[in-house]
Amino acid sequence: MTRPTTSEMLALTRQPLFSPRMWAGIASVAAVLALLPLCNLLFPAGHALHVPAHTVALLGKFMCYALAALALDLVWGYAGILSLGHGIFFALGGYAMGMYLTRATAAAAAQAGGSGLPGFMSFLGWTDYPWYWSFTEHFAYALLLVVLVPGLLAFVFGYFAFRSRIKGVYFSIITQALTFAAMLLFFRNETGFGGTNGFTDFRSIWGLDLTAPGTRAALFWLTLAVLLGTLVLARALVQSRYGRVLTAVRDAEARVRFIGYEPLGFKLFIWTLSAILCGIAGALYVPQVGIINPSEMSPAHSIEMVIWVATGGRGTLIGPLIGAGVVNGLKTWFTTAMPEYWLYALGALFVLVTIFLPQGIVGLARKLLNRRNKDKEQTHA
Amino acid sequence: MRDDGPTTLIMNPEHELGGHASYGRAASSEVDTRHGVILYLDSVNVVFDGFKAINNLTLDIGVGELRCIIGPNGAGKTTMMDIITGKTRPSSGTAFFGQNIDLTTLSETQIANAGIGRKFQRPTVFEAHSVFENLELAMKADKRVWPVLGARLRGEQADRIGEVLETVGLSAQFQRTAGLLSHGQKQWLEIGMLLMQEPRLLLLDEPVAGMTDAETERTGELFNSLKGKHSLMVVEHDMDFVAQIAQQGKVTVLCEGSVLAEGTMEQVQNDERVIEVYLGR
Amino acid sequence: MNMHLPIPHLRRPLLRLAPAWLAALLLALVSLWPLPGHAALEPRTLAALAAASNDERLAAIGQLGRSSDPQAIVVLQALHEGRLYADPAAGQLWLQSGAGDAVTTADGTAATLPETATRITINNRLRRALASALATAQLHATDTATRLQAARQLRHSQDADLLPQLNVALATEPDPAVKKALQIAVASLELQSPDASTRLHAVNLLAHAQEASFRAPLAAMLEKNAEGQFHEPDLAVRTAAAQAVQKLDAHLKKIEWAGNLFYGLSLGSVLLLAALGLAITFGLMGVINMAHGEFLMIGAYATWLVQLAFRQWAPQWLDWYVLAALPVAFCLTACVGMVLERTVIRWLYGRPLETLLATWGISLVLMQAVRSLFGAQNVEVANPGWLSGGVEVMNGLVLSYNRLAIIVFSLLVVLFVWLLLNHTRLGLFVRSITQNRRMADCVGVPTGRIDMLTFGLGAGIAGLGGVALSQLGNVGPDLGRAYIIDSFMVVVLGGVGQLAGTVIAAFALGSISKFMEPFAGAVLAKIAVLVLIVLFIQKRPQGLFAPKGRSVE
Amino acid sequence: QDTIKVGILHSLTGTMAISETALKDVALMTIDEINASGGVLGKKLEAVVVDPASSEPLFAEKARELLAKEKVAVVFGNWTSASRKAVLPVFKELNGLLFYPVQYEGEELERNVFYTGAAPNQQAIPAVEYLLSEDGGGAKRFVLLGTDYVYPRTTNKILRAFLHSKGITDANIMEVYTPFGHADYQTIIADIKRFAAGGPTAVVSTINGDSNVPFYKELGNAGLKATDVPVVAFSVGEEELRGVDTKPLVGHLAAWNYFQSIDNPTNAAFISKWKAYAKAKNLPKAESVVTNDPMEATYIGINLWKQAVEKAGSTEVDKVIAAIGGQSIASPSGYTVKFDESNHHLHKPVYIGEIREDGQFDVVWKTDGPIRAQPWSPYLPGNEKKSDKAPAK
Amino acid sequence: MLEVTQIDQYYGSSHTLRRVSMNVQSGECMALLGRNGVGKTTLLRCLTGVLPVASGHIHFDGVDISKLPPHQRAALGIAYVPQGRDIFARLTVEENILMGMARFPASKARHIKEEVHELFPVLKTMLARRGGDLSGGQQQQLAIARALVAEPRLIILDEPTEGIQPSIIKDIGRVIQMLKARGNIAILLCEQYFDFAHELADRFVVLNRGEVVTQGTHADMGSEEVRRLLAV
Ligand SMILES: Nc1ncnc2c1ncn2[C@@H]1O[C@H](COP(=O)(O)OP(=O)(O)OP(=O)(O)O)[C@@H](O)[C@H]1O
Ligand SMILES: Nc1ncnc2c1ncn2[C@@H]1O[C@H](COP(=O)(O)OP(=O)(O)OP(=O)(O)O)[C@@H](O)[C@H]1O
Ligand SMILES: [Mg+2]
Ligand SMILES: [Mg+2]
Repeated sequence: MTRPTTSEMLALTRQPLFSPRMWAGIASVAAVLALLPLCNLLFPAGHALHVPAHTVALLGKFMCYALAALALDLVWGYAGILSLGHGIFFALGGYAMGMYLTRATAAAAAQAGGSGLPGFMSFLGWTDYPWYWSFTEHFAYALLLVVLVPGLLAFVFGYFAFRSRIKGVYFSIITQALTFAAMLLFFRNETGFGGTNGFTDFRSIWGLDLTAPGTRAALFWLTLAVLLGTLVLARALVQSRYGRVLTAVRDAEARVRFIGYEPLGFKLFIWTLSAILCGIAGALYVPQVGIINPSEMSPAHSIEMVIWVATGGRGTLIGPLIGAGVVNGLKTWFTTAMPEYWLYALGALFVLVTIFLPQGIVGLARKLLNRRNKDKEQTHA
Repeated sequence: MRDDGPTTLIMNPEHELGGHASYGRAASSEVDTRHGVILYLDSVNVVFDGFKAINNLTLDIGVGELRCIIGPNGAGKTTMMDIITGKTRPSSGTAFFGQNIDLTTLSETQIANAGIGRKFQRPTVFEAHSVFENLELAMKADKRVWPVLGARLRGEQADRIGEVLETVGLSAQFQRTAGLLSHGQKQWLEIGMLLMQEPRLLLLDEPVAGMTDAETERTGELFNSLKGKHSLMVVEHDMDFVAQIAQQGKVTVLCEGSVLAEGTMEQVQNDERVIEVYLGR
Repeated sequence: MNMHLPIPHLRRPLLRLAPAWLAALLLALVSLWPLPGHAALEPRTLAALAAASNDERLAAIGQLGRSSDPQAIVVLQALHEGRLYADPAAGQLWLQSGAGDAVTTADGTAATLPETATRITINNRLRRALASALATAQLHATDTATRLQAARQLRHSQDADLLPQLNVALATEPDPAVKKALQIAVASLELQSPDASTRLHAVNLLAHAQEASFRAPLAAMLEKNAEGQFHEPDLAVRTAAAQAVQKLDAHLKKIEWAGNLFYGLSLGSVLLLAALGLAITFGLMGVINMAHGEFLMIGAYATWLVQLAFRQWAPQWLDWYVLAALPVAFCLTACVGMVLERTVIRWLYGRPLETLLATWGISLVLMQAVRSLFGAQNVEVANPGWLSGGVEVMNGLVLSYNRLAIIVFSLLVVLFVWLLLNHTRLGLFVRSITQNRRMADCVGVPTGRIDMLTFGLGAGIAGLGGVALSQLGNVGPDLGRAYIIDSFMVVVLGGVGQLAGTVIAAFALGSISKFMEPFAGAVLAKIAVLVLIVLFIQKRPQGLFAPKGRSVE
Repeated sequence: QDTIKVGILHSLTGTMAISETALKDVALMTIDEINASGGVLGKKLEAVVVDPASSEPLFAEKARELLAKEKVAVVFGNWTSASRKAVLPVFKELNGLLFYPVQYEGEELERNVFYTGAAPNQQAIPAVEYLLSEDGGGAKRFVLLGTDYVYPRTTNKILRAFLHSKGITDANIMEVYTPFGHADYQTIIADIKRFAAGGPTAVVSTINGDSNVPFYKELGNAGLKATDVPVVAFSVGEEELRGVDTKPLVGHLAAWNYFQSIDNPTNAAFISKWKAYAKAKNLPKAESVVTNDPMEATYIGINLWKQAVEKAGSTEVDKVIAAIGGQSIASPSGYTVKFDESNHHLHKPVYIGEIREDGQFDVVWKTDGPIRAQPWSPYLPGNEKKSDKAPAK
Repeated sequence: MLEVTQIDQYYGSSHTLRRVSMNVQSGECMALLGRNGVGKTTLLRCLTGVLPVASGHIHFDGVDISKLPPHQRAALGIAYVPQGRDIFARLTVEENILMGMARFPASKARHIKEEVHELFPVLKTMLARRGGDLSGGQQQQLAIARALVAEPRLIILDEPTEGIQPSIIKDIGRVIQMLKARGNIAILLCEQYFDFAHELADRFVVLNRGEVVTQGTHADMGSEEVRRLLAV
């Protein structure tokens, strides 16, 4: 038996974040994405290289979904915590941003003679913003809320749930209950978040006109940057020892305790991080899509997020990104191309993916790659 | 082929017991073993829906001692380990680690960090991780979230993993996924993990089940080499193995949840009651 | 211009607002052609039934109600049931018989309905007057039940003109129950009597009637008017009224409490039926079955189809279609379930989370399939006669028959499932397969077949649930989505794989919601229940009936 | 380019499909009809149907797609207020044109939107007025029952103010809300019963979609008849009643601007066209299709748009908007309805109908003629300042 | 009775069994020996049908069973005591034993034979306890009992003595002797405990790296060659 050398073993733990090929892939996709808004800005409509604005808007939205999917994959793929309620974090982040945007709109309207309150508030007969809206006119504070509100909720909820050792479907179902309850709460007008209609009709962000192509491009690039940053961070995280402890917790939580790790903290960290990322995704989503309402908290929406991850390949980081893109892309395409039959196509897709691609799309890609590599090796040999 | 055998495991001074403050946040104070005893169990009882699994069990283990525990199936040996490691709470009685650490109030994690390591009766390893990662995870270190987040494997730590890999004979498999190991290999891996933890007290539940005779013997040598520096509690049904490691040390026979007999291997082997309930004729 | 609308199944012309000229003409014509034979039914009165002004028609109805002619009731009844036609051209009224298409003139001679005749429509105000009039006319019916019905009906009448007739009826009434009802009706009118002792007598009578509707007039007596004077001048009457109100309030509290209990049980049984199938497919087999809701839906659509079939081929048995729907729904959903199991689910055992994805896909397909087949709209499932209406208990609490039936039915289904799982080997095999599929196979359990049967059973039970749900709510493609979350909550709250847990959780959730609803409102109650579930799971992380022992870690 | 693209933005899947699918079909039928009679400005209309799947963000996305990618001249669509609010910014940004066919809560007036459904004063207020009248039962107490979202809340707020103006005090008003999809009305009906014991009571229901069936079933089984406590509903029409056993509902009311049972030649033609279309296209349950108010509103909306385009001589949005005010058409409701010159709403007649056993309505009351919409309800404080002219660009 | 010819098995790309051939006759006990990880358990799993074979054939009573699913093999009378016990953890001990009779019709599988209780008296006292609660050794006894009640014609035992107290090991030895004596059961015993195997086996095969390296009769078992193959 040959004993592995120290350096061999160290090399094993200090793998590069991504393989060079992966880096190249990510970089090229990112570059293409980054160019799209430029093509939109620089080339006039009708030019061969012109990218229509709605395509940019669409991809911006997909990237927000991808970010949420990535966040979900961190907890589901690596910590085995299936959340059927991640929509709540997405929505809370979105609402935090929406509050800022709504106030900006209301303030602009006030200059034109409006009451300075959003319509739904004046309608309720309120004369001033309720306390929980304080300071939301400041962008920085809104950003803080984007991180803090989902993070805090996740922390508190997670702390009690993980402390009670709630696991598996029990956890999944209470997250579902949580988001469902929140949705009902936000449906109410009195809650002060615009009821079913939610927030819409945003005009400006940070003094910039939201409908201006330049602002849109900036938001797009910001989303792309956050997405890439998160991908790298997530990769670093799951490759670290922390990541390994996490997967150990996923596979054998009790055993982990006996070697001296307390799973509570490990789960709580990733859970809170995931919620925050999801909140950021929501915050990026709102100005680009132009609406946030309680339907984002509907259980079905959270289930859809899970499905993006599963379709792409859970526990793979790249998978959720692809899954979110593919599922939503198909949905966009189908709902126009075959508005009455698209559910069959989408439903069938989900069934087929689970049966034939247990590791999702990424799993399939890996299989194909492996086969090709093997073929190559064989031809070399 | 290895020629230095288990001796590679002899710890370098840095790993010496008590050399470091305990890492885990659990043990606020170092375990106090001034009386020379590392584990006290005093009139412990465990009842499972009316069934008395442990019945007024009193037992103590000295520092550096290797104690063999034998006893019929269902005598309560595994349950006793469950109590020591915090998996099961006793209905009554006390369990102390050293003089100062009350095990009945601590969580599994705290107990592990206080310095008690355990190998389970059925080998339980992290199946999705490689052999190497299993050992790395078990390695003695600060196991709280923030330190782990920043942790990187240092050269000497890798060396140590290499040593243990060799000791348990899994060097060639170090990159393999643990779930794919055979039963016996998993047993070895778990022993390796236990060694990585560098606990003061090792609890070993049937460590040689599923090993070949040759391997059993090697395991015996390994345990003998640990004796003195660590305290060990070994549960086994393989009498030859028990005889090999017990040597002149004490062997405790549990039966129906309490101590039936105690003494050297020779004494208990000739005890009529032990033959009656356990060894058979 | 009058258009004849081409609605094939409607033989009679669609009605419309009778223009004023039409009524005037009718009036004139009717007076020209006196109705032969029945002097008692004045043509003028009859004609007024089709008048443009509702006041005129009300007066006519009142007159007919007091008329002693038996044909008056027939006419009123026809009007009430929308079977009375008028024809401006002929100046004549026609009655369509209740059963078929036979048509008579107002005096009862057979005739044919002319094309130009239009149905006389009524509104709620007339309907109310008609009910009163019919009741008055029926005070002397030979059938005791009819008389009782009539007396009850008149309890709420405010029409003081009725007093003499009521008193006549009271004097001749032999049946004590009817008598009591009549007394109460009289008393409610006598509250307005100028005579204090009459009023006192009335108040005392009403105090025992234990009926909510008398609270308002009694309480009004205790109030002061603008000048600071009591509406009821007499002190004794006031004291009696105060006592009566108190008594009534106590009774109302009791009813409310009993009501909540019943509503809770009823909601619980609905939740139970919705969740029971899931308790098998998810609880026992470990399939996170997102298509469960669609199984419920299929069951409900099966009910609808059976109803259609009965309407088509066996209208005389229509009332029993629900019973026939049970086996049909069970088999249909079970078949769908088994097909899905064999084609999709069976590849996914041991990968529970993937089942979520696949069954979600299935649910989308099933939902859209129903939309394509039967349209996106709800379909109509009627309660059969024996499941319509309810029985009134405690003088004010109505227990509707469909809900009572569903409570009983849910318990029967639970019993059935319990027997099947605990007294056949199926249950043992199913449990063994979920615990260790490979070993179960090795000891000789035909895992494939058992899986298929069990999934079919779970689906079939969901189908039965669908039949029950169709009797309460809408039947549409989205039916399943409305119940899927609740179903999962129930199963998880009870403890996955624990039948008893599911039952208890369902009833507990039902009762908690219903006891909370009166003071929190439906929305907050729902939110509160969800939050309670979250909190409860903290206390019992494995549900109500957590599995115990070494093997669960 | 020899066709004019027209967007149809109705949910064909998801919870709203139940109501919106029929509107899509009516729109297609109307477009077919227009094409058959020569199209608009000599060009054929080409319908672009998309499915926003009952999801508001998807509504916004699809609206953008229709306007920016498909470059449609006009969009007919939306049902819920939330979805309308979601697409508004898109229509404003891209200067599109939306025809919205459903009765709604008002409090909105947008340059790019034309409302062919009723504002509250064209539906809710007349209905309550009727209930207060002797013929309507002279109700003294009111239950305002709704699903907990914006439309019911707003409508009820307006109604409460209106009732106050009629001398009905808060003690005689009970306001109850249920969550979406609520299916258990036992408690609420018991409460209504108790409340109704205090005097003549009427229920004003703004219950949404799927909850209606369980509500009416429970109502019938609890023995509350229309003669005891009439219920007037604002979102129950012929289409919804197709899914209900109507026998126990006879006498309950609905207020709309159109009923299928209204007898006039235009309506007869409309109905028969629809039936023929349903049969020809093999729509599910084609033999029993019905028409209803939003369908009629869709139908006249498309026709009015056509007229405006022809008047403007162009499909350009700005020109069409300028041309549309004052356009009128003989509608199936029996009147010639016209677009107001300034407020983007139609002048519509109001009918109150009582449910019949066959699922149709008997009209029991109606306004003398079309009435003008008040998008900003005068019963809400603060609205007096608001201009009821649609804003200019 | 059992005839294994040239079977191959792969875990992914690793070739675990290489052209393994062996046979077991009725009334004899065949010992399967080998170091850790050589593929013993894998071979047994192939025989029970848990793992598919890539090539080669398995004949049982002359019937080719290499493609049958496990429950059909069980129906033919193959019982299996797996390594790691595989007790149904949340079924009671009684139900666990009844599961052993799953291949019989329900009417034949209501009661547990007294024989089993005599052999493993502890189980009798624990019939109502959950299988998963038992101690390791008790579970092993339960697994053996479960296999015995199936009245098998071939019983496959994967390290049956693991974790069992010495006296009961002796009992199990006696049971195997008794089964052998009946003459109508074939026994395939995979065992690390050499002395135990030696005592019972009529014949043996030794596996190494998935290959049969030696085989022989009881007499050859103590040979130096065998010992070398089993040493580390
Ligand atoms: N959670 C539990 N519920 C019920 N009984 C239990 C539970 N845990 C253990 N027991 C019982 O307690 C007794 C002691 O079990 P334990 O596992 O400690 O025995 P052991 O001495 O380790 O035996 P072995 O040598 O067979 O491993 C056994 O009879 C077992 O059935
Ligand atoms: N599921 C699996 N996938 C891949 N390799 C596996 C798998 N299971 C076992 N192996 C490998 O196959 C080889 C044979 O394993 P097997 O379990 O058959 O060994 P064994 O002879 O029974 O050993 P032991 O005596 O330890 O039980 C081992 O090297 C093991 O690591
Ligand atoms: Mg043990
Ligand atoms: Mg093995």
